[in-house]
Amino acid sequence: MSWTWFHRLGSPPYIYRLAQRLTPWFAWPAGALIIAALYGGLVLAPPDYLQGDGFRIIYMHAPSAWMSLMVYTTMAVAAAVGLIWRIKVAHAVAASCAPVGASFTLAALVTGSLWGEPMWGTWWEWDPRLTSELILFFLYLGYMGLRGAIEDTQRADRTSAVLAVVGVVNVPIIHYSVSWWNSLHQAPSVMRLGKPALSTTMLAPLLMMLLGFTLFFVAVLLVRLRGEILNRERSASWIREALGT
Amino acid sequence: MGGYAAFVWPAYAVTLTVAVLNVVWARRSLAQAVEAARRRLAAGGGDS
Amino acid sequence: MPELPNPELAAAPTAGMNGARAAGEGATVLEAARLVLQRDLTLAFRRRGQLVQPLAFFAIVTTLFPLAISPELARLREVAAGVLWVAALLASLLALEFLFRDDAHDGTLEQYALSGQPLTGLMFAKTAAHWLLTGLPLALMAPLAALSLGAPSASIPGIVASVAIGTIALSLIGSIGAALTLGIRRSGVLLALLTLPLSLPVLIFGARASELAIHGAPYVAPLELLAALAVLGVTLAPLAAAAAVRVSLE
Amino acid sequence: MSHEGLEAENLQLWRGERHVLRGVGFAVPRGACLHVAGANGSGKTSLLRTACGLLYPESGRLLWNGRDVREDLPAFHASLIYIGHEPPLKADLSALENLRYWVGMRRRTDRAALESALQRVGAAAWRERPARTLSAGQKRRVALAALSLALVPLWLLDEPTTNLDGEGQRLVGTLIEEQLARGGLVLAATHHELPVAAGRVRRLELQLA
Repeated sequence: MSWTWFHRLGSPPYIYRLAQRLTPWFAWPAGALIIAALYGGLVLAPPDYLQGDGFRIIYMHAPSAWMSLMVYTTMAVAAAVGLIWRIKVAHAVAASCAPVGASFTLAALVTGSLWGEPMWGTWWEWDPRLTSELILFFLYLGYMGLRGAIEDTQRADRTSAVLAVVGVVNVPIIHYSVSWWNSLHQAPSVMRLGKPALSTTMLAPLLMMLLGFTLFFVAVLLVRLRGEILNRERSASWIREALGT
Repeated sequence: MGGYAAFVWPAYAVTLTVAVLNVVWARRSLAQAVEAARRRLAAGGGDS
Repeated sequence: MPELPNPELAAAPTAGMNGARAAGEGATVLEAARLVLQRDLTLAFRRRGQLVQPLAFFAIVTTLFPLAISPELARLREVAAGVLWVAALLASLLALEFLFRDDAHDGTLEQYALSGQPLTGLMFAKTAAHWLLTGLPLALMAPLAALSLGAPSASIPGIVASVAIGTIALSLIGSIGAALTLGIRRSGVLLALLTLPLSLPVLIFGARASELAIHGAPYVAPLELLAALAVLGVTLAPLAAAAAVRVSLE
Repeated sequence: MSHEGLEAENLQLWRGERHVLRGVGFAVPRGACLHVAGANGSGKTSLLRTACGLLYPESGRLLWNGRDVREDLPAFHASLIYIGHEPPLKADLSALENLRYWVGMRRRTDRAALESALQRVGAAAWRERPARTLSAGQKRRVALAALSLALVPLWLLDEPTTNLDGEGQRLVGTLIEEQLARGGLVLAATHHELPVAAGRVRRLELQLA
């Protein structure tokens, strides 16, 4: 099997230019969707019959939590591709993912806590989903810590790629074990951080927000990707061309 | 916000701040990479 | 075939010229893995001090809890399983730093990678040695710690089994972390940051099995989950460790 | 049509920001020795580590008997032995034990073979001593014993004569010549002269980056 074919597919100059061209196509729809969803979520959607206006936190919490997992998965897939076929661009994608994912994981934790206080009467509940989210945050921290500890970019790429793949295999196991553990210790009176029964006017903004955040992630990824590609590129001729100097 | 303002607004503020920061960080990291690449070119490092 | 380095007698290299290993000539993976295991055990017994350290650490940590909480055995019994497992987790983490460090330093890892043997098999052997030297002694020491924390003597088999099986999984997960942090100076904290989140399921199932054993309840279910983790680790962890070691040699 | 031997084409290697190998190529047929020369820091060690498949070049190819070594790395590794600056010896093991574990990973050996190899490199007297107590030259000699026992076609030697006395250096020369005589290949990186008859040696001069 010839791996030069993949190399052409992962050709840095091509991807660099493509990323540059595609960014606005993701950024503008993302912005429009998020603003529309904010309006829908904060104004149009009626208060929940049980949680009142408190349920509106879902429009921030759920997309953040979705981002945390989706970004990690993207990162692990990119890392695996980079590891197996030695494609620099794939490593650049993985490297671009981590800070985005980590920051949204943190947002999911904070919004979960802000949601928990009025619903559970406590800032932190060892709810399985919040606990898994916390572990995911630690996985991100470990990934970024490992990258930061290795100076050589190529070695950092390949070492952290192994970790990302190991991590993604572990995420479902961790989630399962935490749910299992929680089901043993769950006090029956505590209300689960739940999906309220969502009507269409409530659901539509949520779906728009999820899509908006996803497009937003792609846009941010494309911008970061260009930087990461430049950092990995040694050939002067196309850098000169890409920078227009 | 029916008594939930103290929780809803911070949640929105935190998440949207994270989103905005991501844009800022991404642009900054790209700018830094471009700067570093320019410096490499000027130093004559790299070749075709 | 005599193996004298004498050129007249050495017809073997010509046979091996094309990379093919003639039967009775090259060592099999199993033979190579056995040598790795044997070498690590021999080395450990020549440096007994390093062997004892994690065990002493385990003993000290389990002693801290009665002092910090209360000497009442009834209260200690409530937290015994958790204390035991957190201490075991930290003790096995402590031993990880030695797993590849010397081999990386003196060039042994390089020879492993260039031996023509699958590195995955050799990593498995190294991890097995690590478990025999830390996990197994910890499992044998766990009853002492458990008894001092108020666990009934009937709970001993469950506790030993859970620690023995759990530390297999911990050694395997740890081998990945140790391989990933090769070549990083002052890697101790990073190693913990990488390894502990991945060890969480082991902690959960292990502590649960011990807890059930202490309460005299059937503990087979979490033990089976623990065994499943160990099996999964056996199949996947050496692969990841081998990949990480190869990267560290680049 | 495949060529017997080791061939490298246009190897480009970067270490961090340093461009270490700039289009290095060579061809070593069976029975030939390549002397990789060059000043400190010119990439001799990097070239050897690339040639044995530890380092991945940015571009370029490495062919063993006409086939890209990446196609079957374990088979390639099974047919080579690499000895770096420091022989990979465990301080707490004796010379004999070290040799047994080192060579035993690759092929079956027995005590007699190990002992006669150690005898040949002049290690008989101190073969039971832990490597910790050996001098740098004595450790090198243990590595030479491993070399003679490995029975592989390709030798990659980094500074093989360092720390050796005159007799030890001649021994290196004899071992290399024996290897060449039975159709083996040797890549040796050193800034000294190789103690081998000049006619058998090709020279590759690496320039300082």
